[in-house]
Amino acid sequence: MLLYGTGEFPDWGDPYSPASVHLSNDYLEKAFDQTQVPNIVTAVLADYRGFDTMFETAVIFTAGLACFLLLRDFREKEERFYRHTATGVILHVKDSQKVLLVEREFEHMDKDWVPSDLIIRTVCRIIIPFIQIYGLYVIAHGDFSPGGGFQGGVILGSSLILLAISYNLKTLMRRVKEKILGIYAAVGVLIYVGIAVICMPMGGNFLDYSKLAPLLPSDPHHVRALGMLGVEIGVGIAVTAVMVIIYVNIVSAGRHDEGL
Amino acid sequence: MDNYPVLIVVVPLIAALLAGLAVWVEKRLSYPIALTGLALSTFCAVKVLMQVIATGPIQYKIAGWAPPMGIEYRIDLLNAMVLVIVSGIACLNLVASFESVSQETHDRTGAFYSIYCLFVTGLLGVTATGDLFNLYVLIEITSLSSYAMVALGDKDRGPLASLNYVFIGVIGASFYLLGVGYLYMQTGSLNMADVSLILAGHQGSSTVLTGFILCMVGLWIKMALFPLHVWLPNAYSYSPVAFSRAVAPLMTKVMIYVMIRLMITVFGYDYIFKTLHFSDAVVVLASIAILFGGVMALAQKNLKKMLAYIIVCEIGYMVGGAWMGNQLGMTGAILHILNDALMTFAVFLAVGNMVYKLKNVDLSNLTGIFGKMPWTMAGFVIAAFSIIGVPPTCGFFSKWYLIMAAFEKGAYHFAAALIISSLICAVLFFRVFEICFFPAVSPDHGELGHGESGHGELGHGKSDAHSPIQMEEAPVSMLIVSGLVSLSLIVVGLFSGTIVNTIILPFLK
Amino acid sequence: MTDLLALIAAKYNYWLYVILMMIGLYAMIAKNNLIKKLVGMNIFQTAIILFYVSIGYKRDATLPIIENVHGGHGSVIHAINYINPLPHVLMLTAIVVSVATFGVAMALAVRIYQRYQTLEEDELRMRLSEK
Amino acid sequence: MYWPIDLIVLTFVIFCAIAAITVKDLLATAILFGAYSFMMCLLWAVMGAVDVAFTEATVGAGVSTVFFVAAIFRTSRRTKD
Repeated sequence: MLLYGTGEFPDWGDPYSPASVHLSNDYLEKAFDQTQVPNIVTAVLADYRGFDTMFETAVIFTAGLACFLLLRDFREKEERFYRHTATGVILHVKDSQKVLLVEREFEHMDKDWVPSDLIIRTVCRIIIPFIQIYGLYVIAHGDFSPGGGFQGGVILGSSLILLAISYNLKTLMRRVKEKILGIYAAVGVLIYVGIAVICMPMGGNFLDYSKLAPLLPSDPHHVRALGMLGVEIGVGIAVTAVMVIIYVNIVSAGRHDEGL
Repeated sequence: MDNYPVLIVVVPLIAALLAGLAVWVEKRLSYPIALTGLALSTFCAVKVLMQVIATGPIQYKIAGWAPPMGIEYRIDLLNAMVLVIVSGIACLNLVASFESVSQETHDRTGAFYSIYCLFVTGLLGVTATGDLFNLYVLIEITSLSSYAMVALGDKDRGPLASLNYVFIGVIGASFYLLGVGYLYMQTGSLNMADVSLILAGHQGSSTVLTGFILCMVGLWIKMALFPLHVWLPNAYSYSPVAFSRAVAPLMTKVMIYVMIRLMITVFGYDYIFKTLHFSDAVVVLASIAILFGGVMALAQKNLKKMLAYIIVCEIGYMVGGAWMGNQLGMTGAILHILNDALMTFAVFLAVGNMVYKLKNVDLSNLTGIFGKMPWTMAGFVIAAFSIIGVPPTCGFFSKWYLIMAAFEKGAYHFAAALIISSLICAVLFFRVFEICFFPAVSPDHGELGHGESGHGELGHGKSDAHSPIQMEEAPVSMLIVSGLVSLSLIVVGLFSGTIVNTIILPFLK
Repeated sequence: MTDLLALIAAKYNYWLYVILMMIGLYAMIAKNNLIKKLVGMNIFQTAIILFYVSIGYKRDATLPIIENVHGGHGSVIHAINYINPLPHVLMLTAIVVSVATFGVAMALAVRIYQRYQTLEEDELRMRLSEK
Repeated sequence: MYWPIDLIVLTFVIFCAIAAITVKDLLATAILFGAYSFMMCLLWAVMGAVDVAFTEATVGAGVSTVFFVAAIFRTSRRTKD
């Protein structure tokens, strides 16, 4: 039946097929003038169809919340965890010693545990900051090149996951508290919704960035682009937090103590 | 303020986010935040309904872009009615579920409220939107949150039921998305009004036909029409009560609304009933669904599961009515969305009260409950009468329209199925009444043994503790909501003529 | 015969999407392991994304990012030179939705495994009927 | 678009898809699935959907695979089909 429908498809790549003529030309020809954003995909994503993207972020938030709700298991909070936080007072100075301490305690907790390689660890420690900078770049530069809040958020999230994989889960959870993650996930989406809602008392419709002009210290011509940037940052924060939440909950089956 | 249409959807979203924040800051705040959000949303919905009745359809351009480029909300009478139903029922349910949520989800109540608000946001957004793709995104929000909540229910079977629901739900949503893709390919637009304008010139195209069938199949999976219903009974009966009370009346009805919206607004009567020739087949399918739902309901031992099969049966009513192809049928189907939402809600409220007290609603466990929970059972009886279709209650009127439509069309099998299923429902509910009315025969509880062994033992101990008959009512908030909704069944029944004349007939014109 | 070949050659992307979708659907229906089913689900979703991206493609057109942003301000943008951006936007959303679903489904799988110590469907059914 | 490359990528996509659902080791499934996503991403990049390709590279080949491995770590590698 699917193939039956294929029979009348316009040829692949036909520039005059209805799909590429009706609406897309409007987007292509007007988007830059109206929004000052050269990447039309971002322009359409965050402005013309910004409402979709808002709910897309809500979907992500839902997923994080769902994973938390399904797997999080508060029962077995071990005292070990506190001991770790106690050792982690000094940062960066005695890094190797701190790691050694963690390792010794880990061996009796987790029977699948394998000593991790020094090379992997060092390399990861060096590249993680670069990955994070790249993630930030992708978020901020989404207007001009491929990328945007979502991709950048995923990159940031995966840099944190890499930290968990190369060291261990506790190292990650010590640096990024669960509470912080939960709050960031909600705040990220709230930034998006907040920007959208502020447009209403300013006299516009929901999400109408152009009405933000009086609030922003810049050329009113660029105000839509700035609005999109704000929104992308919100998306980035939410996605980063949610990716880590999902990973942490799955890998430790909700205990947040041991895991890959 | 002309921002009401979007506020209906956005306020619950903000409430969900704030409730999600409150999980980490101050747990007790989640419930009031969620309640306020839903109440505000109901207020906006009522405002919008009144405005629509007064001045005709409202169009709201999101982000200020003109429709085919931006997303628009277009609220007409049908939308506005469904919005009021959804937000009202969601809000009332939240009022009733404070106790049962803290009983069932322990340390995670805050997250539960947050995800509940997201669920409602999704349903409201699906109803309000005028954009095909936006609809898909919102359907996904709804489904994701319901996957999570189904899994929270029964410790043993909840996750498995939920995972099966995920598979089938994803197939359904993907079919819908694919159908939208076919339409987009033919028209180049995603706005419903715009698409329907362009489609008028492509009546015979096979791409449009495929797109139409894919959309419909996707929605049928989501609403659990007969051969595609397998996920529904398990998912509904293993979920926590607070959630099944919301999902049972709302989810399927909203999907039926979407189907009617696509049929009327996007494809149009002419295309469906004149160009295509399978509307009769769909009516036959609906008749089978009705009979099958009824028969399966008879075979169930658990009250919740029995009601889940009755939902399968009710879906048959509405699909059949909508595909009948005449005005009476459509009127009946739309009126039945309202009525069925209310009566399913009423009956699930009563069941929720029972679950709160008894934990386990196998039929064998319900003996003598009339004496213990008279108010709950009064609500249950009214709701049951409405489902059977006894005249003063609202269930009667929509069935009347549906039967008239079937006779007008000459679809006697559908009329027969309707009548038979009403009889089956009557038998079913009187059996339940009988069990509930008479107290357990003797202290030895010999008749409890034939329940499912594990559950039976549990129920056994429970009813032993309460064997002297005494009032064991559910909390007052639950009772008040239950009474209110049961009352509304009769009120809506008495005013159904008004509803049809002010809302449904002007819409169908 | 040549007609058919021409048809396939002109639309091979659509054929590919149908094939992938069937693979995904087959895995979801016929496989016994829940994680395999999840893979099938993901393949199914990617097939649909492929379909949308194929709709958007235009021959001899470039990426939907406007060139010469700063220099050529007065120049007219010809839509025919750029690929249709709308399907890309839709698919970004769809990918996000699919990864969200995937995450939740994985969480469910872990829950099921915790409870039953297996992910094979027939064994699960056996455990359920034992009770 | 240079057609031999295209053909190779297409073949790989289908090959990876079939392999991912047939191998009997779930960890191998995870890796093959990552490869499948990556091939898909190449295909989309060729078709000019750079944003989609970028997302698929980060999500499909990156994070999904990690979730996958995490879930397998918590469950089991063994499967009967």
